[in-house]
Amino acid sequence: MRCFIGIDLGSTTTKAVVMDENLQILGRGITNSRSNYDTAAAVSKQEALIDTRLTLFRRGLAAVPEVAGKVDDIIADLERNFRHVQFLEQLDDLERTCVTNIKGPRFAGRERAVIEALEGTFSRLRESSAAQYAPGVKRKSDFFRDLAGAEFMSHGEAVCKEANLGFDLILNVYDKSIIEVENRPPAGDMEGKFVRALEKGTMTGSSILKPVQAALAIPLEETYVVGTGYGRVRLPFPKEHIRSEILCHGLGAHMMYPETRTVLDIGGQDTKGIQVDPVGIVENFQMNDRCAAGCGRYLGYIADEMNMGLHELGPLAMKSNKSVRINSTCTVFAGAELRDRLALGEKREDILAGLHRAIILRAMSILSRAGGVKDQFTFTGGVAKNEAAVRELRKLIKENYGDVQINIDPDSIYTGALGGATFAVRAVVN
Amino acid sequence: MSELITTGVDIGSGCIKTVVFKVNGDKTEWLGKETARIRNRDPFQLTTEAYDSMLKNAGVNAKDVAYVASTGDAENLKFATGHFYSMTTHGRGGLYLNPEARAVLDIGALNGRAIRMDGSGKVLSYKMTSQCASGSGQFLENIARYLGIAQDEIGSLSMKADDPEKVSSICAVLAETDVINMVSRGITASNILKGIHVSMAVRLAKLLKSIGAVEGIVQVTGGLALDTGLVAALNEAAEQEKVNLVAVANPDSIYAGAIGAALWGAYRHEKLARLGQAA
Amino acid sequence: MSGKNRTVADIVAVCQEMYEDLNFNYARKWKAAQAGRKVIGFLPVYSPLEIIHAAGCLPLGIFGGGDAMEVIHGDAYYQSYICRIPRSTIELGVTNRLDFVDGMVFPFVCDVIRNLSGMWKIMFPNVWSKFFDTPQNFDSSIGGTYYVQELKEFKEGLEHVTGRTISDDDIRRSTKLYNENRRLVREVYAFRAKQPWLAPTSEVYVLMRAGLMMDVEEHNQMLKDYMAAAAAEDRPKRDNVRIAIFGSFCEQPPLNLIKSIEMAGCYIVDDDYSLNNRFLTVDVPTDGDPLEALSETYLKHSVETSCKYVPVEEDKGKFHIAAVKASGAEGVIYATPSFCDPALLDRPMVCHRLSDAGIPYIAFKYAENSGQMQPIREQAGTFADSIKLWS
Amino acid sequence: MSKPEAIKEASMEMQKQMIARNYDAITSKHETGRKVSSTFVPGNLNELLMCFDIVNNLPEINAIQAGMRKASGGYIMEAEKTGHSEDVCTYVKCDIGQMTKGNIAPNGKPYPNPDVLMLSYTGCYTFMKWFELLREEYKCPTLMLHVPYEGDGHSTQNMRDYIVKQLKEVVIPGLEQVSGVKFDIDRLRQYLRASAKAEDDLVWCLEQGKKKPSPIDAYFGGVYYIGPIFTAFRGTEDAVKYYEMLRAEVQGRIENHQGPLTPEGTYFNDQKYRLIVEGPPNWTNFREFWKMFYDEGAIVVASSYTKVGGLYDRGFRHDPDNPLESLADYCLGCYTNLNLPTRVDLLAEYVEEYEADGLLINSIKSCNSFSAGQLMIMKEVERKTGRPGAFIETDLVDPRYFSAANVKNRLESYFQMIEQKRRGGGSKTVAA
Ligand SMILES: Nc1ncnc2c1ncn2[C@@H]1O[C@H](COP(=O)(O)OP(=O)(O)O)[C@@H](O)[C@H]1O
Ligand SMILES: Nc1ncnc2c1ncn2[C@@H]1O[C@H](COP(=O)(O)OP(=O)(O)O)[C@@H](O)[C@H]1O
Ligand code: SF4
Ligand code: SF4
Ligand code: SF4
Repeated sequence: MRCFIGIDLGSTTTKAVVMDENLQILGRGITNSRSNYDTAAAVSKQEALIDTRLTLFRRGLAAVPEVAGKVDDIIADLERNFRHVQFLEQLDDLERTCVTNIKGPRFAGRERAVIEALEGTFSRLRESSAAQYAPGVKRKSDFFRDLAGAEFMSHGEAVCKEANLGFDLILNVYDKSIIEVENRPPAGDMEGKFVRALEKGTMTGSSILKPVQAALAIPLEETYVVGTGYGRVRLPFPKEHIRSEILCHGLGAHMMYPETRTVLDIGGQDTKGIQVDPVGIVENFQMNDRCAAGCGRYLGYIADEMNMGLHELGPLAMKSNKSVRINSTCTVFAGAELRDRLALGEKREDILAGLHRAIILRAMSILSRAGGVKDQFTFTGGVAKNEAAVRELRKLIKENYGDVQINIDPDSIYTGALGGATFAVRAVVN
Repeated sequence: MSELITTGVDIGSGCIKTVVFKVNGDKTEWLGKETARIRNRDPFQLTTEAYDSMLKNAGVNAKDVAYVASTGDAENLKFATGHFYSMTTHGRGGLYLNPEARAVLDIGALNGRAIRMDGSGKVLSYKMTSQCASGSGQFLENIARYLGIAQDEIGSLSMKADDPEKVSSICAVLAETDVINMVSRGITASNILKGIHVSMAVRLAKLLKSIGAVEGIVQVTGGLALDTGLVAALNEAAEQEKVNLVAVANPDSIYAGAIGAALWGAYRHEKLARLGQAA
Repeated sequence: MSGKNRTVADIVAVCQEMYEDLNFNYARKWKAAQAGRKVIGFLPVYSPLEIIHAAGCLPLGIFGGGDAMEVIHGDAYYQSYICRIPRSTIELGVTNRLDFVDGMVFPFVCDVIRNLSGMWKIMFPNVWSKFFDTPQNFDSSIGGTYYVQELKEFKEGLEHVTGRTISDDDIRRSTKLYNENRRLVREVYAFRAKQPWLAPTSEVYVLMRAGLMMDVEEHNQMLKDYMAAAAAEDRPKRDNVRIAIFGSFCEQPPLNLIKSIEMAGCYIVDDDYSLNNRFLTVDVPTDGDPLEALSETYLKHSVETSCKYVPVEEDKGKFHIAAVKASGAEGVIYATPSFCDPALLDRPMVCHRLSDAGIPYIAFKYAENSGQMQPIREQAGTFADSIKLWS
Repeated sequence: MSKPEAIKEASMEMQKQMIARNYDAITSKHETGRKVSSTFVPGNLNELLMCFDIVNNLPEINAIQAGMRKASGGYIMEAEKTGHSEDVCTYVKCDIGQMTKGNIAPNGKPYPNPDVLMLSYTGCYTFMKWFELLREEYKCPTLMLHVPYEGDGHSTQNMRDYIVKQLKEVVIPGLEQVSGVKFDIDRLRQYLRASAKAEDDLVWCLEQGKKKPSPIDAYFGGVYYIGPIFTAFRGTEDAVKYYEMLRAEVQGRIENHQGPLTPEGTYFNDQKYRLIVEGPPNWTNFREFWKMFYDEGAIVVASSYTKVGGLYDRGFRHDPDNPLESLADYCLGCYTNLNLPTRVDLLAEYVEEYEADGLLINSIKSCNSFSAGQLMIMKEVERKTGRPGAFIETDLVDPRYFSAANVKNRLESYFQMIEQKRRGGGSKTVAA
């Protein structure tokens, strides 16, 4: 079947959306943008194609009476197991890479001890991974780097302590290896992974194996790919396949909510305010200037500083009912301000609430600069996933612009890619 | 003039440093030192731990300390006798580490400070960077981690650069993306690190020049003094600017603030004692 | 209200409340108290308040939004490399906090305020807004002639706003009140310079700021009360150094910055904060033509500050050095708003003169909403250390 | 110089020679005994200085030259090292940095110290401090001509009188003293006559931007067209000849339905987007910047930067019959001396008159005079014309503030937006 793909190469994450020629979304994929944009684009595309397969399965299963009502569970199960297999494979790769990276004078005479520590750490990682992929568990992040990283820190530190070995040593090996692993182009054997995932699943039955295999057999043809986003100039596409991220965001938001007139996108290092007309054409836009203060990366720094996952910041800030006023939105200084405030005895959740407010205040300024907020208003980008940011935004929108409908789609991080995919369809179908 | 024990405590944004000294007139003897990374710890509690452990290792009894001098973010340190501000203490500490130095460049996790002083440690002029974290130690640390390079490898790698890549962005966050782009273009870690060092060095040289430090020895202090690549880049920047500055570091550079505090503490203690007698 | 019963804490509390009140309730109440009253806002640095007063209006000092205001719309009007005060002023405007203000005076300070005057015309077409340009030629026959005419047009503008004519006697009467105000302000400054531990700048500052928002006679009484009460306070003198602050003539620092400087071991014994009430350094004559009197005083007896031209090269910085001597300051902190061209372009010249005169100084920048005080404490503290340890 | 030389028209060559001759006159003052004045572009009194045989040196232009030669970055850093703030206008820092680095003119010879600083204080606050700073360095006489700002949108008789009085009592006696030449008002009249003639031709050329395709680029080309009138040549016969030549060239292109010549030597005929531009250009990356426009098919049909030395297209001419008064009016009417509502009206009129797709603002970090309020200008012009505006940020001569990727991103988005809007109605069907 014909697939139209939009890829949004962001500064922190790369997103892909697959569409069919009727502008129906088939699949979405995301990965973290890393030093190798080609790989990031390839991975996100592959993820989106995997997701497309899941959609096709879903369609296939819809015709199987035995599983009626259970399709969602089956798919979720399938996906979870698949992710787990994928995780374990990458973990093996990481361990192998780590071992080969133990070299140089800093390890002299300690190789054995380091290898043992690594083995210990990785075996704990493998054990604990099952729990991370258990049904109903919310994972800290979607990305291998974050998932493996967080666990590695806690297990690694413990293992090293027991072995009386400096943690810095194996942390360094890890830092070196994780980039290598991330930047390896994804291994091809997607279907094999699926079958393995299927075998692990609890729902093995011949009645579903068949539709699954049928879905696997549909060829996915990459008819047209459009690239956008921060790194678009580095995408391996010809110029006519590239669209400005502003236009893609505008169009993407329009596709999700045709009545939308104002779009706010807060990404890793830029914040955009966009006005679109009734047919999805951008009328006006503003972006942050050359200072990255108050963008998504800010939350990343804070999360690192607090040793928390990005996904955990919002929920903690939600516990606060009194926000501390934060003045410096400089991403880097935010960490220092945080410590200052903690030292003054402020509560973590209150400081966090203040930090979220600071980000949203910046965004409000950009919106104001772009011409204010009109009904309906759509919030997109990674930060839209953060409930505390959303809470502040809702408050401030109401105070400043009254009752406007605020749209936030759980998949809003894909807005740019969705716009790109729409452009791809237009390029061919029109 | 009697012998006395003083201590210096420097609470930084990344690191806590403590030292203990025996001072007798012009004679000083360094008895002990200790550092601790703050990383998500309560700095004051960490300070107490580091301080106690330092005294224990040095075999000094806490009640024998005549003056506990704090510096850095330590105005509220409970057990301090008195507080001196960072640039006062780094000037003195730099001079202790290198009696020839007439200027100090303190490069810490977030701020850079340039200090010019005379042979007695008296501060003549100074300036610090603030507000914007471009080109800070923290930034370098993040990049190094991203590149998978241990902190003590940065220097030697940077010195191996053959074609340093300019970092154009002035913002630490945007520069991070610059760096990612560089990696994707296949630029080596050496050249990237050197590029960052060069742009930091140019800014720091500017800072030095703006306080009138244009010749002689500059003692580099603070955590980044250990970064030999940065020190080398500083010297190159000085050469390019045709100023006669030589930047040198010392393995104990990170203690400069604490040392300065301890020594000024001794000075102040004597002065107070004298005043006490006079009164 | 009598001076004896009011404590320093009472007076400062009143001032602090006015200073923090971004809804300007004092001015709102003043206006509501009598039908037909008008309020005229003015920005830094200098406007002839006596004419506004003579028109029966309340001159209301608008000095930005400080650090308590969340600027949302103001940022939409300015790029990141422009100082804070115009954006917070616009925020005050668009959030209707100035909806009761009948006129706005934008005195000549710099291109930012100049352009703001036009923006105000576009945004608030029903408010009388006046760009008030003082001459940079200080010759009575040239700059003076021009200035008297400008003052006349200024007066006519006010007459138009209020619908009543302003007589020369009206202006003379108001001039007398403002002469007294300036005299008392000078006294408070002298009092502080003499015993800075009795009159900390964190108090004196809000006392002055409140004065630019209230009725002049009330403020005159308040100044007297404050001096009486402060003299009676029992406050210990600390081992601090004495410094003068320059460079802050327009956008005001947050109060926390003043407190941080004091905390770091400095007594502030002179400053150029909210200059309007010290802009003219002597009494304005109250005989003869009142506009000419204002003009002559401006030409011959006004402070040297960054928005004024210094015709003779040798005179540059003279004013600052004299102020340092007069207040007995041991050093100067030249603290300027970020992105403030007038102050920052002046800085090297004034600082050269300070060096030549052997006066130690340091320089740094701030914004009205600066939140990070650690670098400020560090710089001011080191400065204090250096004066304390070695001089 | 690794870059290929830009392809130039004959008028550009002529201008280049005029500039070179002026630099030679400046740097040879010790040989010729002529006096040199430093002064600014807006409100510059070139004809008056000519009456005293004074050579006119313009630090702003020197900064531009340094920017285009890619030397400004170093000068600015030099000035910052000696205590000048990062925040202030980079023209000033470029000038001061150049001074500390030997003060070499583009002809390779050192600039002599000026004999007088002619502080025409029009439309920009920074001018005052800039010359106070130079005065500190050169210790030479400084003549301040204070031109009041048109805060209420028009000049008044009081302002005019004030300027004329300063001319009579401060500027002219001061220049007589510096030069030793007696003032002759008839000489001034003669020069003003030449000015007016050149001004007529300039206006004609600028107004050809209304044609489609436009035979001129009123921004990137415009900065060349205004060169002589705005600097040391207004009032000279050279300038008269230059504008005759320019006019003939523009006429030639109109006849051939040609656009302006790009530095690459091709005529820019395929003009897809017509823009009005507000704000000065960036000089450090001038050609790269220009290329971003013509590569995408964007032509600038009118700009405000070509009005910083006077709004001749709105009717003002130097007037030999009222010499001093017309100098006063000229000073008052420079673009940056106009209040904001007037600037908005002017730009909105340009959008309509030149049938532009919209207003693009190049906001300059250095220049509060231009930049403070531009966001509002954009909004107002959009509101008045219903056509979209766009905003980019660069600097004049500080290369650190030119981020090519950033500017390109915004420009492309803007052009694609105009494009999409144009097709808007037609392809509605696609957005299901
Ligand atoms: N689940 C999440 N919860 C909270 N914040 C998130 C989440 N996912 C992403 N983010 C935030 O979104 C940012 C990335 O947003 P994105 O739109 O992908 O940016 P870009 O397009 O620049 O890569 C991250 O820096 C992070 O702060
Ligand atoms: N060996 C090293 N090489 C390079 N940088 C180092 C090294 N050791 C410490 N640092 C850096 O020094 C910084 C801490 O310096 P310090 O002077 O203690 O700063 P602060 O006083 O602000 O805490 C950290 O950012 C760390 O990255
Ligand atoms: S303030 Fe922070 S975020 Fe902004 S430019 Fe500086 S380092 Fe970047
Ligand atoms: S702070 Fe400076 S730049 Fe800003 S408005 Fe005031 S005088 Fe102008
Ligand atoms: S501020 Fe603007 S007008 Fe003034 S000198 Fe600088 S660039 Fe020119």
